[in-house]
Amino acid sequence: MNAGELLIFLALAVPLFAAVAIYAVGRMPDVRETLTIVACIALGIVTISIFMRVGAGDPPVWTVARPLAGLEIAFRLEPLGALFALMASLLWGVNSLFSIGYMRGKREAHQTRFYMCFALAMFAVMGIAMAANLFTLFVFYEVLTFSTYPLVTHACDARARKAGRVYLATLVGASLVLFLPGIIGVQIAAGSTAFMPGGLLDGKVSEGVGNALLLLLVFGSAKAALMPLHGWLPSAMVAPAPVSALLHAVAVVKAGVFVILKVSAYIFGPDLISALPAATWLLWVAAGSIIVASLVAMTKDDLKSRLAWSTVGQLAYVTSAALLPAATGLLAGGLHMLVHAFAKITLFMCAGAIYVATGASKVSEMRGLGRSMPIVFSCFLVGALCVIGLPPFAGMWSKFLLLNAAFGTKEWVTAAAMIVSSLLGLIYLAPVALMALLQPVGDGSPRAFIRPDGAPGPVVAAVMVTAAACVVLFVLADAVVAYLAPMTGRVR
Amino acid sequence: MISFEALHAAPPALTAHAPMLLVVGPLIAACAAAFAPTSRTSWMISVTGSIFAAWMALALLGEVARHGAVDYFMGGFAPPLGIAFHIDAAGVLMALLISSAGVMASLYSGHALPAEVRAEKHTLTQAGFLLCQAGLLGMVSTGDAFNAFVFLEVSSIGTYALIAIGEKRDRRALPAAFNYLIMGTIGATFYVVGVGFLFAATGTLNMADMGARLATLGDSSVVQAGFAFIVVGLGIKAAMFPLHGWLPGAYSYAPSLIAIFLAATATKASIYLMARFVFDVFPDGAAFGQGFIAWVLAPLAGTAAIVCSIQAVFEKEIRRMLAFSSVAQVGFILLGLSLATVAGASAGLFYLAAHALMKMTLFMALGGLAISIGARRLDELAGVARDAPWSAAAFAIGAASLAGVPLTLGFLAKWRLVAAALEAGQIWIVAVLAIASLLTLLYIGRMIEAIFFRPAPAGAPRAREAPVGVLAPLWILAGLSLWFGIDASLPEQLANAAGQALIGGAP
Amino acid sequence: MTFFLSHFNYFAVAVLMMAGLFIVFSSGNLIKRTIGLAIFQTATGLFYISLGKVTGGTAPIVVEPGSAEARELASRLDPAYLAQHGVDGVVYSNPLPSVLILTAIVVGVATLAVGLAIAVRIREAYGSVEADEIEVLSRVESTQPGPRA
Amino acid sequence: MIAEPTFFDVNLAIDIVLLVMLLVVAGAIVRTRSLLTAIILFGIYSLVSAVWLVVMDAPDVAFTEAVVGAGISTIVLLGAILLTRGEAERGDWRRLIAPALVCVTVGGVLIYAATGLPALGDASSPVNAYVGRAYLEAAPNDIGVPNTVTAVLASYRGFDTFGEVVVIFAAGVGVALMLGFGPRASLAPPPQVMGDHHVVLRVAAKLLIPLIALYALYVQFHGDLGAGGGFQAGVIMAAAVILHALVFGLRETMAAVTPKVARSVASLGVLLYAGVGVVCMMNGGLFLDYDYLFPPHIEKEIPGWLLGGPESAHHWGQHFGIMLIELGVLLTVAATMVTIFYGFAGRSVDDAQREAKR
Repeated sequence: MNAGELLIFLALAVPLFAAVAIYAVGRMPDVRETLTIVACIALGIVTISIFMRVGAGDPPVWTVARPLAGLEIAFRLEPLGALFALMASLLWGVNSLFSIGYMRGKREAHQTRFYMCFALAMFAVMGIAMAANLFTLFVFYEVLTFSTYPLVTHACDARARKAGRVYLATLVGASLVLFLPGIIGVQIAAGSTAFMPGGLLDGKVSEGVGNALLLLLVFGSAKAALMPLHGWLPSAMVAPAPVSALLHAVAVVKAGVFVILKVSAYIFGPDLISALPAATWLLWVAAGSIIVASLVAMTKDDLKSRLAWSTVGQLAYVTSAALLPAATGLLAGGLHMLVHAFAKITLFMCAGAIYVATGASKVSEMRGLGRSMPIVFSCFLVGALCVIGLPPFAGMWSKFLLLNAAFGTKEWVTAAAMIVSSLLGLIYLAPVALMALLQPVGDGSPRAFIRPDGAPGPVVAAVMVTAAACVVLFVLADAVVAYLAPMTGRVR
Repeated sequence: MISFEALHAAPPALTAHAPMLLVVGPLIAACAAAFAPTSRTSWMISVTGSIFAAWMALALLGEVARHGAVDYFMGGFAPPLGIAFHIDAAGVLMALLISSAGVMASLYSGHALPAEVRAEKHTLTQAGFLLCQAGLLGMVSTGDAFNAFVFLEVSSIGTYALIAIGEKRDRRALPAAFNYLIMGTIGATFYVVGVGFLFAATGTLNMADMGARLATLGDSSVVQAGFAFIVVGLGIKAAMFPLHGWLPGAYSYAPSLIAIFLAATATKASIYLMARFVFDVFPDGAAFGQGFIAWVLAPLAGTAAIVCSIQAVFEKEIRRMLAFSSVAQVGFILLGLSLATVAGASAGLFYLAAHALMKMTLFMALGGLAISIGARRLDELAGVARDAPWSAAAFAIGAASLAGVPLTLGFLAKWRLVAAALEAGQIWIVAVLAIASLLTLLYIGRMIEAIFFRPAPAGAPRAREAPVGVLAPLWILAGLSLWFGIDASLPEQLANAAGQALIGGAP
Repeated sequence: MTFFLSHFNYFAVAVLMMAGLFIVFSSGNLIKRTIGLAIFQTATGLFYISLGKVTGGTAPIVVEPGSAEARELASRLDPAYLAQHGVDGVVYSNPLPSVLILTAIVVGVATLAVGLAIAVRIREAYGSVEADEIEVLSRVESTQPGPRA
Repeated sequence: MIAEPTFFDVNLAIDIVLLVMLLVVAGAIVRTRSLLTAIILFGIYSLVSAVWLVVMDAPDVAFTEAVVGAGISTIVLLGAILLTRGEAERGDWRRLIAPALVCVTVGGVLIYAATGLPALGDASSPVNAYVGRAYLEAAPNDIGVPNTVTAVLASYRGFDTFGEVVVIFAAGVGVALMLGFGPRASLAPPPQVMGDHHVVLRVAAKLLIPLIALYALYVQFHGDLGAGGGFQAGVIMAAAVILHALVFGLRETMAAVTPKVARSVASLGVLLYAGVGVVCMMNGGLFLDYDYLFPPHIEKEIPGWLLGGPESAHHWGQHFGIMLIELGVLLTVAATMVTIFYGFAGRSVDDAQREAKR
């Protein structure tokens, strides 16, 4: 086992081992939580070294098994995957910090199962990020679905079970009925499912087959919540806040758009995507998704629900980026995936912090609350502006690149949808923080904390870290784009 | 790649007679078991007989890999005068499957039988089990159409009574067995009538000879009727939708030893025999046969896959759920075979083997879980995973494989089916498979939820973990499901050669 | 008419099979169903035997060539027919269907015995051999747990 | 055009008359609701078809049909209705529609196919001109027994017959599993009765039973030459035991031939059959290739008179092999029939209730 293989092994083994160990020490909360943090740090170190190696042009590769001829369990890193792995492992750390505060603050039940499933989900995310072919990716994609199911149904009540059923039915259903046949179709058309820079299918399929496969694979990746397969996401809001933060920022939805980016870049390749009419159809669907989601978000009073609908729209941005007939779209999509992850996790953790401190979950209950929780609401504002795409936050760059690509390829529908949705975002996201911070409530007394000392320390710390990242990424955006450049298949 | 050519499992003197010993070995063991003084002795005879058959099947595997199909002339008379055994790569696959299922089931029976069958009946139960096994092995190895009927009856007559002795635990076993007897006998008689028509048209009973003569004779009303009767007759035995009515009862109320063995093998042997008639005996390219496959067999198989999966979803008794699932899975296998391509046939046979493995695991695990608390309905199994974690874990593995979870054999089997269907351009089959797989997930989900995630109701009887004698074969099966899920080269190679033999005619 | 007469055996066999099947499917009484099954199986035997009949043939028990019996048999037949279809100067009916049907009859009686044995046990367990009553009585079972080991 | 032999028409007339009788009997079975009537009609059906089989030049089958259909089947059926109920319930006519449709469909396919079959008695049909004729030509030289049916049954297709014996054995196992165990009220010592009304029967039976057994042996060994063989002989042998049980009581018979012995003899018959095959195999032949039954050095030592003169020396293996396997058939069939009879005869309604309570 060489160094590259070892790194891949560790990236998978650390969270898996953490899951087992968390189960084993489940009766000792302190040990359990220490273990989680240690695992986060270890995984962070591993993903950073992977990230460095990929940047240095020496990507780790590992072929594990070959169940059938032409079907391999194999891993190979490329820039997008390395970035995804790094992002996920870092946010896992932040989210764990937040979870510890939140779960203890709310005295939730089944905490061991919660942490264990979190670790398992990370294991799956690592597998998805590093997969060398669609088959391996599919395997971990399913692991991710099943490992997050107990998180969605954490509350164990009827509403949670219903949400869980919708969650499983949509995700598993789409992956079996659409994604898997798509994968098998790729296997038959190309004799392999490996990710190839420049596109595996490029020049190997007719237009009809290419259209069919693109539709199957994009809709099959239902974790990306492209309409009409978005229903699971808002209903999964019954989960505790850390779960929402993980699902809607780090693991599940990002895995979905990651898959679409990978498929677009490495299975079809920019050239084939430009040639396929299905890509244009999907762009229209995505544009519709963006607008509808933004409009629905405006009508939601529940803060988490509003954020969820906003996520549906933002994911459609990345999907559009992946399908634009220009290689630069892929880079913009990668950057937006990263930026939105940091921004949205900030927003969700803020929502969680507000809930754990005051029990308020509706936007209308939060007027003037910012006076008592200035840090949390400031961070919320940072996240909101980042999502909307205003400077000096990283969201500006990704939206700029996206619009640039859309205009450059004369995809006016996409461009228009993005502009309109940003304006709508200004209406439904920014005022939440602004009203809480600026305007005192009628009788002047903000809602009392249900906890004596407000939000727990780890929760606030976590929120601050990610909010800061939104600013830092504003500076680093160019470096990220340069790092991702090889995925377009063009020689650097 | 594994080299089967180098496999010399038995000394040449035995290998030369392996096709016959494969069948006669268990038969002799059956007689010996009927003689046996104690239950223990008969169990040991049963295990020995099954292992002997498996050994002979292994010897044949090497032989077929080296020389192609093996022929054995009973009584030294060459066909068409004599009865010949004809075992090609597909036959070897079936023989290996049936005999190894026999080994597992007989190992399991050592501990399970006393709980389910009265002690004085043990020796005869083992004898009946060996007869059933020998009959199935004979069915897949013989090259003579009428001889196949005789072995069909050997296996069936043993089976009827074995199902009926499930009455000790559930008296519904009796009507179920009677119903199976009626339907099975009608099926077998239809088969004889069909063979009679082909005999009338060709004058021979040897299947290869029949095929050769039919190829020159062409189509006629006699041949068409023969085809119809054979397919319907074997379709009843194979539980082909809508002729499957007997199966849920037969599988649900039989003693678990029998349910395990039948679920793994009984319908499979009939499917294989039917496939041999459809592909080897009936003339290639006959419009009648092709139309039948495309417009009757495949749609019925697809309907079975969906309708019976739905029935399984709404069923309350857990063994009936598994039984309905078996009918649906027969639909999967037939869908693969109905593609009539080499890829389709090998995918179908691959699925057949995979399904045998996972259904055995499930029925065996259920035997371990349900017997100690006398559970029939799914809700009575709530929370048994806490009391019997090892059996429950094996059940979960079998269930995962049945549902087609990646990294299990079941996933690869489904993968190959879908790939074969796409290759043949049959998109609707892909759609049917996808929908049926979803339904499978639903009922598997119900089982797993009940066993693992639902708390046991207060005051419910506590399950006991199965003894080691049950857990050992159970975990061998579960382990194989996992191992083949990661490296399926062994079953794949067998299935590829078998599909080639079934469709291509060569080796 | 000639065609009808020369195929009468097959038509009769078809009707007998239908009668047997009809008893099996229409009767609710288990004993009667086994009788129907036996008729169905026997009819199959008649079908095979009809196939093996040879005009002017004798039972397939070899007659010593040249013996008085052989000459007597030969004298009844047209010499050209005899030369074409005879074996050593005698026309025999086909032995093969007889062999097959001997086996089938044995299988039939075996099935009958096992079927009736099960029917007797059903009567003992349910107090009835009528399919409808058994079905009603069986519904009780699905609502109660089985015996524990 | 083949000359139609003159007596054919007579034969055809008998054939048609018998078939019409069969149809009538079958129709009566369909209509009757009394199970006893149905069983008796079924016995008649078997006897008529046995006669028909003789007309069709199949005396072996006719013999078997007579002993099985009219004999054993009837006994078993009667035994079964004694333990159940004698009358079938009247069904609703609407429930006959679906079965009728199924039967009409099946019948339609059968008749459609029948129109394509060769005429009855066609000597050049594939069935009669190909393998069937080949047996007639090859058997005298290969096997050397006059009854070609026996030659095919025991040698060419000896493996089928082996399977058939196994089927019978399996039926014995099945019936024993169902009915063979548990206490029997009928096996308790008989109550003291005043006088013996059956003395004539007993004396007659004592005379008849050895005669029946002797006749069974005759049928057994005559099988090579004419109609008969192990199967028919086995059933007749079983009839001797059954007669003993009917006259002297089941308890006496079971003491003489215990159920365990009967089951063991049944499996012994199968073992004997298989053993012959294995011996052939060990001597260098294939399974059941009787030519290899005697190794050459032993074959030389066999005195000629034992198996018929030196001119048939090359058939000794076949002769002896057929004899042995027919013996195996006899043992299994007789013992299994006795086992089946014990199963049905040994029960009473009391036993049933006791069994249900266990």
